Amino acid sequence: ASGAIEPSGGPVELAACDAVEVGAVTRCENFYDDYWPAISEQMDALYETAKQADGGRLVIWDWYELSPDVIAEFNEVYPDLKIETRGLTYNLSSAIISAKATGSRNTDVISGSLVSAATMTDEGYWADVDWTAFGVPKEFFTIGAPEMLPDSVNGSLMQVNTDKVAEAPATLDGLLDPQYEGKVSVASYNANVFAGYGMDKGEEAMTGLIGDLKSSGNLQVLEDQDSPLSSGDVPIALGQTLFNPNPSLSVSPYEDAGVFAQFSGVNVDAKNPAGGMLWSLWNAYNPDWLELRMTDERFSTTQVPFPGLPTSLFDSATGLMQTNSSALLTGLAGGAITETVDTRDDWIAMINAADAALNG
Amino acid sequence: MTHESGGGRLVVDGLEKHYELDGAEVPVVKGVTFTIEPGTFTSLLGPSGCGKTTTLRCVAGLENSNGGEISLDGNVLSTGTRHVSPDKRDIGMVFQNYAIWPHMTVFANAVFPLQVAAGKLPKKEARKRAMEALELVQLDAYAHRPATALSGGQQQRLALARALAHRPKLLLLDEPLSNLDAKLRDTMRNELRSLQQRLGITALYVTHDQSEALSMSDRVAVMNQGRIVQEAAPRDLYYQPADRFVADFVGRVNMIPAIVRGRDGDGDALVEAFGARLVTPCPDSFGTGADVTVTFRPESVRWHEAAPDRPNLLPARVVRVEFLGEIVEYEAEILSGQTVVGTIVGRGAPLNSPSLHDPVFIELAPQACRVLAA
Amino acid sequence: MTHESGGGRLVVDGLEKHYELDGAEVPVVKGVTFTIEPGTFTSLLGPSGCGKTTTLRCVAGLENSNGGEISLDGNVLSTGTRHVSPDKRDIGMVFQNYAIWPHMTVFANAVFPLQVAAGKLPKKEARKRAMEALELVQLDAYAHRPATALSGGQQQRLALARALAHRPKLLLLDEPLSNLDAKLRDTMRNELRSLQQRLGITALYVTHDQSEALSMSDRVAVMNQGRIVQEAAPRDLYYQPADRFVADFVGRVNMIPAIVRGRDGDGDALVEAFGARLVTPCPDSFGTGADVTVTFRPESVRWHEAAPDRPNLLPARVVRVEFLGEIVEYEAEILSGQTVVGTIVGRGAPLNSPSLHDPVFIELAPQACRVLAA
Amino acid sequence: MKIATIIAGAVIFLLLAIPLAVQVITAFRGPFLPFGVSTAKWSVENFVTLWSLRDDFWAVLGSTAAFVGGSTVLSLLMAFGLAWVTVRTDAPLRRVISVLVVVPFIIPPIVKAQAYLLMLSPESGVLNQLLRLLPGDLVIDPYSFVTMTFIQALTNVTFPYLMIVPILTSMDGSLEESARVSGASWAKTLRRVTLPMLWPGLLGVAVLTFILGLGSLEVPLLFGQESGKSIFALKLWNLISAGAGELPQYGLAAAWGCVFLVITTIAFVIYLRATRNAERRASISGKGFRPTVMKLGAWKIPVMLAIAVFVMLTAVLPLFALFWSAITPYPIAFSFEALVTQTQFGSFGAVLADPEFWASLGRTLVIAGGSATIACVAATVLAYGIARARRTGWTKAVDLFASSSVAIPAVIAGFAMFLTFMVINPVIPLAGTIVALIIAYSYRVSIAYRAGYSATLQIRMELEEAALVSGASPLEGFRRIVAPLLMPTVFAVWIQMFVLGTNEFTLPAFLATPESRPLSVYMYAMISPRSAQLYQPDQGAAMALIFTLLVFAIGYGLQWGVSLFAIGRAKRRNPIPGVGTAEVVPPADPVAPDTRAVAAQDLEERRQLARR
Ligand SMILES: Nc1ncnc2c1ncn2[C@@H]1O[C@H](COP(=O)(O)OP(=O)(O)OP(=O)(O)O)[C@@H](O)[C@H]1O
Ligand SMILES: Nc1ncnc2c1ncn2[C@@H]1O[C@H](COP(=O)(O)OP(=O)(O)OP(=O)(O)O)[C@@H](O)[C@H]1O
Ligand SMILES: [Mg+2]
Ligand SMILES: [Mg+2]
Repeated sequence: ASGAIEPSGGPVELAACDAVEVGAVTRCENFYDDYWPAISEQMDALYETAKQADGGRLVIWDWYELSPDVIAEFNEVYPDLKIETRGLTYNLSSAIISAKATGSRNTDVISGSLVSAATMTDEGYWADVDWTAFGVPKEFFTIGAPEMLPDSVNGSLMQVNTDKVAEAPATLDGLLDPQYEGKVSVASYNANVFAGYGMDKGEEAMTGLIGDLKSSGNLQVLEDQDSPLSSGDVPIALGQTLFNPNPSLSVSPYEDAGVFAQFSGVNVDAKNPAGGMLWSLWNAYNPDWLELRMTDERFSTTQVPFPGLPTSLFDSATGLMQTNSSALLTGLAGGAITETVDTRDDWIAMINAADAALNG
Repeated sequence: MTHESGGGRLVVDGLEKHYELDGAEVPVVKGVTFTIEPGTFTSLLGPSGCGKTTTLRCVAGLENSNGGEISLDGNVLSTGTRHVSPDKRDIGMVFQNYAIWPHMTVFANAVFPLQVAAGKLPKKEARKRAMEALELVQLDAYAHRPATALSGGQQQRLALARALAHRPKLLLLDEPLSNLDAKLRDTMRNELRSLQQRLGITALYVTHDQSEALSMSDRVAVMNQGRIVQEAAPRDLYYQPADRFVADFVGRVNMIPAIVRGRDGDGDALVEAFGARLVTPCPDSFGTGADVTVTFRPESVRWHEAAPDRPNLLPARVVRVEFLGEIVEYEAEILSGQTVVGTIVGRGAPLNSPSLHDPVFIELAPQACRVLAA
Repeated sequence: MTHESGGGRLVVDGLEKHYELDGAEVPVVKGVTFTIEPGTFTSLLGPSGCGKTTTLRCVAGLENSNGGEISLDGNVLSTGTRHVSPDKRDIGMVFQNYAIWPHMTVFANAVFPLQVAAGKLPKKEARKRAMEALELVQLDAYAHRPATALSGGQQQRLALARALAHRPKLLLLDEPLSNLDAKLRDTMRNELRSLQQRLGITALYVTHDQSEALSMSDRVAVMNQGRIVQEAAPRDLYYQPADRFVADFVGRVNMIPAIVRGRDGDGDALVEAFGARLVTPCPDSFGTGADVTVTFRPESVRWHEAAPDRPNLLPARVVRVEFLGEIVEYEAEILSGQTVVGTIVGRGAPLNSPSLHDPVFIELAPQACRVLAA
Repeated sequence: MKIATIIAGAVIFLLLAIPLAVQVITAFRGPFLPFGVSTAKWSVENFVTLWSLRDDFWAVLGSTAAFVGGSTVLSLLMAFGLAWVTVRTDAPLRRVISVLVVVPFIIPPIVKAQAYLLMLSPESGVLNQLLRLLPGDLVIDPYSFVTMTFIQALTNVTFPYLMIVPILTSMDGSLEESARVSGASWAKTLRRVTLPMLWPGLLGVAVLTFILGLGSLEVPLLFGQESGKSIFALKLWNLISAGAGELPQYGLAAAWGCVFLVITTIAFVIYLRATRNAERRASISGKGFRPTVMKLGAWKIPVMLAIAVFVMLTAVLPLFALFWSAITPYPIAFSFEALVTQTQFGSFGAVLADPEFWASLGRTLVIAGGSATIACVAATVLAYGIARARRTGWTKAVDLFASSSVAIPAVIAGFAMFLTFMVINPVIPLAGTIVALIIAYSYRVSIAYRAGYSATLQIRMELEEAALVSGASPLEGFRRIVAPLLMPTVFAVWIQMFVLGTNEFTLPAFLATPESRPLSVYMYAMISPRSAQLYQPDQGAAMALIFTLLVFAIGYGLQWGVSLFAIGRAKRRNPIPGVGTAEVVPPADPVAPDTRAVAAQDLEERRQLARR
């Protein structure tokens, strides 16, 4: 229904992409020079529409709650939109479907990876938006679908407390080494750190590995991996996030780690579709915002901006983001396995198999 | 002090009350009828469970009767079907366990009935009357104490003041003294009675203590199993009990089963009890051969070492002698094996009492005996 | 039945007990000394709060005394510092509120002391003895009921059976009858006393009811404010009270303040009370001019319409007449404004009693008076 | 009066019946939400699925029984011991102990669990560091089933403690004394008389503690990812957290919930039986009642030592772990070196400067206060009506129903409420609002109902009847006599529910949004790495400490204020002209055992008074 939003002044004429392949992703080094001005213009128009829709209210449900700092950054550019946020860890799809079923105000923006948003995709919740008509390079849409705007990637890394462990192994198999007994942790909901291994080596090998890791006592399933990682009690964390300013922590990619592109888009049930588009574009590509994300500790997450953006952006990273993004990009460039529309269901099956092995 | 409650005339006519117990209706009060004249003091006396409290509560309106009529000064308070609610009956009530409101001061307790009354008094007037009621029971000095800081007797007095504060026509009292200890009970008994007389209020008093009923009342109604078995002035009740139940319940009594054998010249009967022959006054309704019970009070029993030449002497053996202070009580076993209780009173009592195991003669003066149906 | 508890000799010597209250030590028992001979029945009589229960609990070992010695048959149970624990004292105790264990049957209650005793009995023997104890109090037929299904009197009997089951040397009783109603109290009093005599057990009985103490005891110790003020046989206590407190507490008494004015030929004193002159026996210790109190019991007061030619006559006016059944009680106001209470007893009582407001003469027979320190 | 009773009854009915009905319906409808989804239809599919998972089911039953049963037994033992020491012995510092026991009750369980986690870390945990100082190679594995059970027991001690104290206080000491003079030693008396006497009451406490344990998610969530994953609460939580590419299995979760409801209902019936028995037994204790105090003598030292260890484990060390976490910039092991070089106190200031802290604190107070008020008012009015009504089948049914929420574990209640608000949202849009939370928290109404019921029974009828014959209408009698007399109980329960409300985590975990979230959830967001950019462990810990202090102050402050007020009221009353004031003498006897129902708070209050 909301596909109705048209680019102001007709579809944008796209420039030619100065392309570099980064693993499965195509990078346009000339993005900010040749694409961004047009996108920016479209965004101004979207802002005007969004202000009128639903009284300027913009509802954003995400897997994580947006921190007030992020909202403040957005409002600095677009002050007249009032953002209402909810973090719905592992329940986002259900909340969106429930809201539609019960008729309550739904989110304007939906987001997730191909896997995590699978239900939303299957139930047809991505509004039919042609992002290329708003100036986004068509090279960005190689992994997902046209209505899904790629905004970032994340993937599985190993975090290491270097006080306790000099260096993390480069493979998951390496974790079987007796020296890591009781030293590796994973969260119960993070079975996907093994899925890449499974996609490469087969399900049996993967479940075997998980079984071995657990039975050897090397791997522990923990709800809170961060405290023991930081204090050194469990010095290696798989798939753990990186918010911890402890200088002893470092991060490294490992072989067969999956990398997952993250998308955002507009909910078919949105009350403020223009606002949804505006948010998605701003969050994914706005250079000032991304620069801040790469440098300001307050905004560091495991997610790294979409690798399709110019190298210069990634070069500007400092601190935690620098470690994190270089590890991820190294992994991606080194052939990390990435999920695509075609392989989505295999991934889902693989993750569930890993989940069963880990938690069953 | 100007406290004129004045009394009302209470008429209870054919009162019936059932309770539901395990699905069945159990009658508890069965056609109780009595009248209390204005300003008099009537006691309901009876053993535990006979329905005294239930009757009183029906009069108060705390229970709805199932039949019969209750009226006060001609105003019908209750029929089997319509009931005036308790707050509109113009009565005062004193409960067995004081029922003093523990969260209030003495004064607040006393002034409460004046504050909630339908035709509300001005604050000042209410305050004045409450203080009057407290003065009446000599609690005015304690007005500002928390009510719980009173002793048992004081609490009972406060309950009385509270019941009188709104100058009701009828005062109901349910065993108000039974929770007090002996000395205090005596004092309160006197206080209560003189207060009632002073105010001229009509009082209905429930008790199972015969000496309380006898000493305080103008009239006593003896209840048994939901019925009134005798209603009379205290002395009549004591000396002319209507039946064995009353005789036994009101004061202590010796009872000997006997058979009427004939009459002597004075119209007194000759009865045979365990072989012995006794002379005793006897209503004409008992003919020769009738099974009767001869009753006599312990205080009218006399004992002798040797038999004097008088009628009604029973040889006996003393089996118990008990010194109770004012009274010495003894028990003597007559030939039939039954025992007779006698008391000796006064300064000389210990000297005049028999010794344990002594053979004695027990004298029952004919005029002290009373013959009742067996 | 073969139940030979037998009694022990209890010696309490200089018992002291303090309680801590708001940080301060409050003495409650202050040097109590008494001896109970084997097989006798002694009562501790005194007003509420005088320390009776505390004394008893010290004997039982439920409180640790702060001084003095307690011994039973020569075994020291307690000194101010060392205390034998209650379970090793060989005593039985009956509590005021029965303290029947509600989660057990009647039998289980009775057999408990036999099961927990140090030298454990064989099961059969314990069972036999428990049943004997229950028989003793006529509860054998109820052995398998839950203890809660007993009436008040039965519970009290069970408490007694339990206290006797292990055949202790000493039986302690703390107001065991005060929760029972009047009729039941009389019955239980007789039962208790005859049982104690039958078993020959030593008994220490705590009560604030003088008639209980007088009727049951071989000896009575009157306590006041933590001290024993008089210890004597019941009759001596009643007729020769040591002081005003005892006279007043044990039985009812009239007290008139007076001044000794001289002696007559018999050695009796002439005292002056409110202008009137009375003749009364008087200990020599009171010299002329001493302030004294003349005491006499209500039952020794006699009244006359006209003054006979006898000493000790006081003109008075009757202010109260109360019919109590067995007794008629009257109150007469003498010239001083003080009132004297008199009682009249027996069948003729109502006829022999004065009428309200009548002027009368009150006679106090000299031998009925007793002079005590003012 | 009658109308008020009916309204109160209706409120309680709505609070309890609708969520349960929604849950049962959900269990019998398709896999997702009960209404509005095209695939939903009536079926027993969820139960079939449940049956197909029966191995899993038995594992859950076994594991839950071991965990909840074990922790219940442990916490009862500890609570009984503590209550015994504070009520029935002459142990020194009893007042202090009874306050310290209450401390863990105030810390939100999720934070408490986190504190235990910090305290128990094998290397860096302060407890394990302490143990390492001792000879022997003692290290506690925080993630073992036994540790988890033990921690659950420790976190739950306060609740049974608060319930056992009045039971012990009100037991007639002469029952034990008569056993002593019958020749039974202390031990025998305890075994043969005291415990059997208290048994029904203790059974009631045990059942309530069990149900409470069944419903609490926190400890299994943090400690049980491996050893405790079959524990019911965590299982339910995982079922409604969707797997990869799937929707949460609400229907299946509801079916699970239904099965466990059957189990708790059985426990609940046991509880009702037990308390009824307890009431009957309590009724025979007569006057002359005085609590006996046991002289500890030589036992004083071991007893105090045991208590010291307990207080260390439940109050001192967890609070220290939180404090350490608050003053370090990121989680590090305690060491003196770190103490010197790493500590910073900025987190406290940051918390106090955080507007979201104040906002969620405000919401917490509103939600906890509002729900406690609703529950207490409705429950008291209904309890009064039922306790005073003639016992018929109908009143018995109402009584049973109003008591029933003690049988509903918080997880189930939270989940059922969540479903309910979703279902009614199109008509009454409450989902995610503070009102929804207030309603949800009020589901604990049965606690207040039971207390109000027994408190009403303790108020002798004569007190009301005296008001009636004094000329007061029934409503006036209730207002002026009953209400003030019930006040102490109601207030005690209110405080208890208020504190429960302030640290409630399970319910808002299902129901809250950032706009309506209470502090416990915000705090958890701060200390859980899962919450991405909100993760600030130092501030979370600081917040927990500040919050604990605050609730402690509010709870005790209110009690103190109320007792002051109660004393003051009699004194402040205007003297009546012409009447000298007689000095106030304390009553000679302790004011009857009537007042004893007023739970532990009453005791607390008297202690407050004594301290003044
Ligand atoms: N609410 C009730 N429901 C059922 N039965 C009752 C109720 N109240 C009283 N009864 C029964 O009614 C009978 C009379 O009770 P009532 O209280 O009037 O006796 P009472 O004469 O006052 O006795 P007491 O001297 O013991 O107070 C008793 O058998 C009692 O058990
Ligand atoms: N545990 C206690 N702590 C402090 N004071 C106490 C304690 N027990 C009793 N007292 C006080 O000691 C005094 C004597 O008490 P005790 O119980 O011995 O009196 P009593 O003679 O048995 O009285 P009663 O006839 O009322 O039972 C009373 O003033 C009482 O208040
Ligand atoms: Mg009665
Ligand atoms: Mg006593």
